[in-house]
Amino acid sequence: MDQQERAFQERIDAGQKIEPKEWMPEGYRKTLVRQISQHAHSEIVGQLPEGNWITRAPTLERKAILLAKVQDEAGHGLYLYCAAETLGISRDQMYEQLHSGKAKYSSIFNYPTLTWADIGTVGWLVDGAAIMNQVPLQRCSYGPYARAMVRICKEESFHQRQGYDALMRMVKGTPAQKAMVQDALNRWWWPALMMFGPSDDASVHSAQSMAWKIKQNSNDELRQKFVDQTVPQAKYLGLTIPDPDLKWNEEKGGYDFGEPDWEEFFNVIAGNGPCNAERLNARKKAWEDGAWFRDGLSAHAEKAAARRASSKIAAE
Amino acid sequence: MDQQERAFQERIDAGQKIEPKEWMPEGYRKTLVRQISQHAHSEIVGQLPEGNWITRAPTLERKAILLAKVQDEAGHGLYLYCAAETLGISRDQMYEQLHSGKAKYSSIFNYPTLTWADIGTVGWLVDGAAIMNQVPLQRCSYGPYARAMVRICKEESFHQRQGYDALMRMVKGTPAQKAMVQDALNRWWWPALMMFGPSDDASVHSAQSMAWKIKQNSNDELRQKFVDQTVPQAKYLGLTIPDPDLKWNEEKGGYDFGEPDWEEFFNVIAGNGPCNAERLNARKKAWEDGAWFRDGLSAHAEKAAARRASSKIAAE
Amino acid sequence: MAVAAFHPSVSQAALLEFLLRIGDNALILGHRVSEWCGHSPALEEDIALSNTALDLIGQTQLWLGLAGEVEGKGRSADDLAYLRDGFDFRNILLVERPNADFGKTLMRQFLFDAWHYLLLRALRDSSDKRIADIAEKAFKEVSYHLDRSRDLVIRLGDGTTESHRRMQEALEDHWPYTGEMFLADGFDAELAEAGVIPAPESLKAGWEEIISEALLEATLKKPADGYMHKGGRRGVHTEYLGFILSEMQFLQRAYPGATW
Amino acid sequence: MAVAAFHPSVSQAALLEFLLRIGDNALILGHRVSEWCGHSPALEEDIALSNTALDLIGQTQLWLGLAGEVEGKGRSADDLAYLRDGFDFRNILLVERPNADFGKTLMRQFLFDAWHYLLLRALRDSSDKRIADIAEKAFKEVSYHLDRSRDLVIRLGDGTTESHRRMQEALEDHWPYTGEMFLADGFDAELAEAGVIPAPESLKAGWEEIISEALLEATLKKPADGYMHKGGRRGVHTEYLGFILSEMQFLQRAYPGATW
Repeated sequence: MDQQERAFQERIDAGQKIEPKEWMPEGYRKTLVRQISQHAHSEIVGQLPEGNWITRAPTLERKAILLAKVQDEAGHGLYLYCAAETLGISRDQMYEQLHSGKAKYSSIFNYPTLTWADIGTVGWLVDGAAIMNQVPLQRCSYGPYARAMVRICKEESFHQRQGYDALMRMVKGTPAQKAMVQDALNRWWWPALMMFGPSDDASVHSAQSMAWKIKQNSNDELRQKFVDQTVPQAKYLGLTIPDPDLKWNEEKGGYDFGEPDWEEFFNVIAGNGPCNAERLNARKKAWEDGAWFRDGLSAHAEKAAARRASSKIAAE
Repeated sequence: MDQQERAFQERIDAGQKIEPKEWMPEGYRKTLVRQISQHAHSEIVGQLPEGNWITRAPTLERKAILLAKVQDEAGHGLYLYCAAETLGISRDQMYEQLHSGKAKYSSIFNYPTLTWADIGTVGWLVDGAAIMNQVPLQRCSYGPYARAMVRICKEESFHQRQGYDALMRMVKGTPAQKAMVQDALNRWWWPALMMFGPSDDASVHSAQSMAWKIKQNSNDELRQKFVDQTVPQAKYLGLTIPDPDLKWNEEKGGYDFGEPDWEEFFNVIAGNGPCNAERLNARKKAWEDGAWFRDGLSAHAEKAAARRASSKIAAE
Repeated sequence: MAVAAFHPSVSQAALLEFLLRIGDNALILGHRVSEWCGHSPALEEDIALSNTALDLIGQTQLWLGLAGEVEGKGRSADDLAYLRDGFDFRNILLVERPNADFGKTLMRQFLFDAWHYLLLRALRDSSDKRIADIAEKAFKEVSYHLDRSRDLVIRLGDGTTESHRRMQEALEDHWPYTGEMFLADGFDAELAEAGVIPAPESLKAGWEEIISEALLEATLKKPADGYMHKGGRRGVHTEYLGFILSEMQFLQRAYPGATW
Repeated sequence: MAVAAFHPSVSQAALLEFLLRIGDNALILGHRVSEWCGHSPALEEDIALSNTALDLIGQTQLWLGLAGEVEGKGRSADDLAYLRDGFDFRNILLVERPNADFGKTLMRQFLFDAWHYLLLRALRDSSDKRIADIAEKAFKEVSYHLDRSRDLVIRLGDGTTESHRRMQEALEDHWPYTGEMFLADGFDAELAEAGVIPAPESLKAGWEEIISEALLEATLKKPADGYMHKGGRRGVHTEYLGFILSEMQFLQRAYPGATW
């Protein structure tokens, strides 16, 4: 480690924030670009499974809540792309990486939303797991990312509560509604646990990211925390977690639980999830179909600038 | 009138059929091409308003009946295009005339099918009016057209009965269903009366077509016949014809009835009906999107023919 | 539920009809706009469209809520949105037209916003305070919608050859559906007379001015006067509405009486 | 209604499950095919597609009718078609995939027909006579469907460069949805054991033969073995099914109890 790197690491160890124009190791920059852009892409792709139910939301109030949520997610995408841009990559470059398959997004969005209960469940479990991942990122060493996270976490907590509230209403409703919620939990439970990534032994980038304070907790730690938080919530809803191995472990003060199907996890990452093709194609189609729109706006901006310039000259 | 024309007219007067390869006046040929192709186009475009409800038919039985009906209509289109082709125009040429707006189709198909009751009503009134127009055409002087009509009329009568039957079921059902039928009648009654065309005074081609036995009855005669047949059917269904001027005229042994809104009629013909753009665009899109398919089949046929030819040479 | 009080000098039927018309416009346009969620050409547009849809759904809740009160049969805004069939909807045809490309969506929005803006501006002075209050809130939202859709129409009209072509085509496609905004029937006349609403035709000059100015700046050609479609305001719709409703109403229809 | 007699040596649950699976396949594919009505690339295709859809809907009536009998709760074929929500549908995912272009529609049909043909051929010898009778009728129809879809796949595969490209892409798109045809669970095992149905995996070799021969003639390249999607047979569908049902079931849901 050279002196510059050592000084950088000391600043991080001292809890200082790194800001855009400051020197940083290339690996730090690359790791952040990868992580922030993946996070941004997840917000954007994440609009699709929830957007799938906007036109079918069961009441005007639920429709409004869902619209506001999806709008927030697009907003999160915007902050995050901006944060990534401070590291010297453009939004268009990031899109290109998404569309070419080079950049990933969270695999959870490759699962389908099949009933209205899925919308509540996504809020409860998926936003819940996301918050668990993201709360420590508010203390991330990279300033713009940490600050974006503060705002995002606040909104995500709100979304999670709304999701839980929607499910609460349903489980207190008809038996068909309650069955719908249990079915949603059965389908989303394991994918939600997999959102924390494979066990730390299997995770590639963890150690360095921890040292750089880009990552602050291990995958298994966060997963355990999520299970411990979520199981009582499920009980309160009167639902059964679809895991026969789940039981309270007095000694560790947390739940023991079964192993997710990592083969499925790697399959979904490899492009074989239920909706990988649909999600990516939807984004690519939106981008390609919108080219004329973006080109039109650019052309107008150029014309307007030229007009301003020539009227300025004329006025002189 | 030259001798050939006189001989031609004498054959028609004697009730003989004219067949494809026989001599005929150019005007006779043109009139027939226009009429038969317009009739064929009507069958094809006519698939759209009914097809609009296939995926929403209320029972499996009704769905099957509607599918069979729409299939029959495509079949009628096929006979009629074949009949027109005997007059020296190709199907592709006729399509081109349809797509460019040069050839017309029955204006009735520019009205929307808004409820399931519209499907029954189209069967009852639209097929009913079509039959009234078409029955005399079974005796048309041009053989291929007359023979196509025999088959078509038989199927249309069947469709009309099925439409009436569907409405009968609905008026015997809930008040909401009966209201739906009355609403459909309110919207379709006048367009159905307009299917016979403007009053004969206003009709351009009538006299010559009558002499050539391409047309056998006046528009007003057929419209009167249709009203006289349909009013009792409406009464039997417990429906009200939306015409305050409708009343029985003992003296003429038929109903007096109000004047259709001919301004609307000419507007719809001019392209301003509720669905003109949708119908024509749907057909054009089907044709354009299907170009690769038709080209693929042609290319394969050529390859197959070439292979047969070369294997024949090899065998010699 | 007791029959709610309504404006003393107008008939309940006229008031109900008006509230359904304005509420259904917001509901159906909100539905169409929300179909874009996640599929628009730019992230900023995804955000703006969700926002527009959200405003329109919020307005729907207010207008249809008041409609239910005026009707006095205990029907909620949700009942009216989810449990009526197409022939009972009173929106104009323009708002149910398909999104098609983004240019058509924007043009539909602009043509509607300009009218909606003028209508709400006038409704702030309605002699019916409940209407004036809703209009006050909605007017602020819709002023912003209009700023946005007008701005985009101008920029795309005066953008590339391709964006100009698409916007001109969109304008011509939607134009025959704008006449319905200014039609009046007996209900309108009655309400206008009592100062509850502006006379529909009174908004036309202002609308034409907003449109003409924007089109000029957008280098787009205003279509010639011609045939205008109508029907939505009396429940005779296009074939599109039935499909919108089958989707929108699925849960309420499939699980009758459930609360969500 | 009395509980209908069912095959003495198999469970009612297994039999019902099988009947829903085969009936729902016919219903949902019939729905998809019928969406083409009036929109296909040639008049002959309009006729053929209506005919295929009609056959499939007819088969649905028979299979779901028998399912209702076996269930013994008085539910008709219409009740089963129109009043179940998505999670109770048992069709394979392949049949609910969107029509997309005509090439994808044809390829989906061919991949399905080849399997459907073999399944029905075997079901003609079912130890349950009611099933054998329906299969006998359906087999004739489906033999014709297969002749047609195979023929078109061959001609378009070996047509122009463009038609070849489209058919190859269609093949690759649908391929990961073919594995579900040959999956077996406890129900299948039980019914196969009793000779009611063929073991699903027993149809695979025959299917591969039909497919491979046709692809060879079509100059199309069979995709490599890879990941296969599943879920439909146990009620876990794609996002498409919900939209199909909201449209299909609208009238029965909106007018409960009405007869049509």
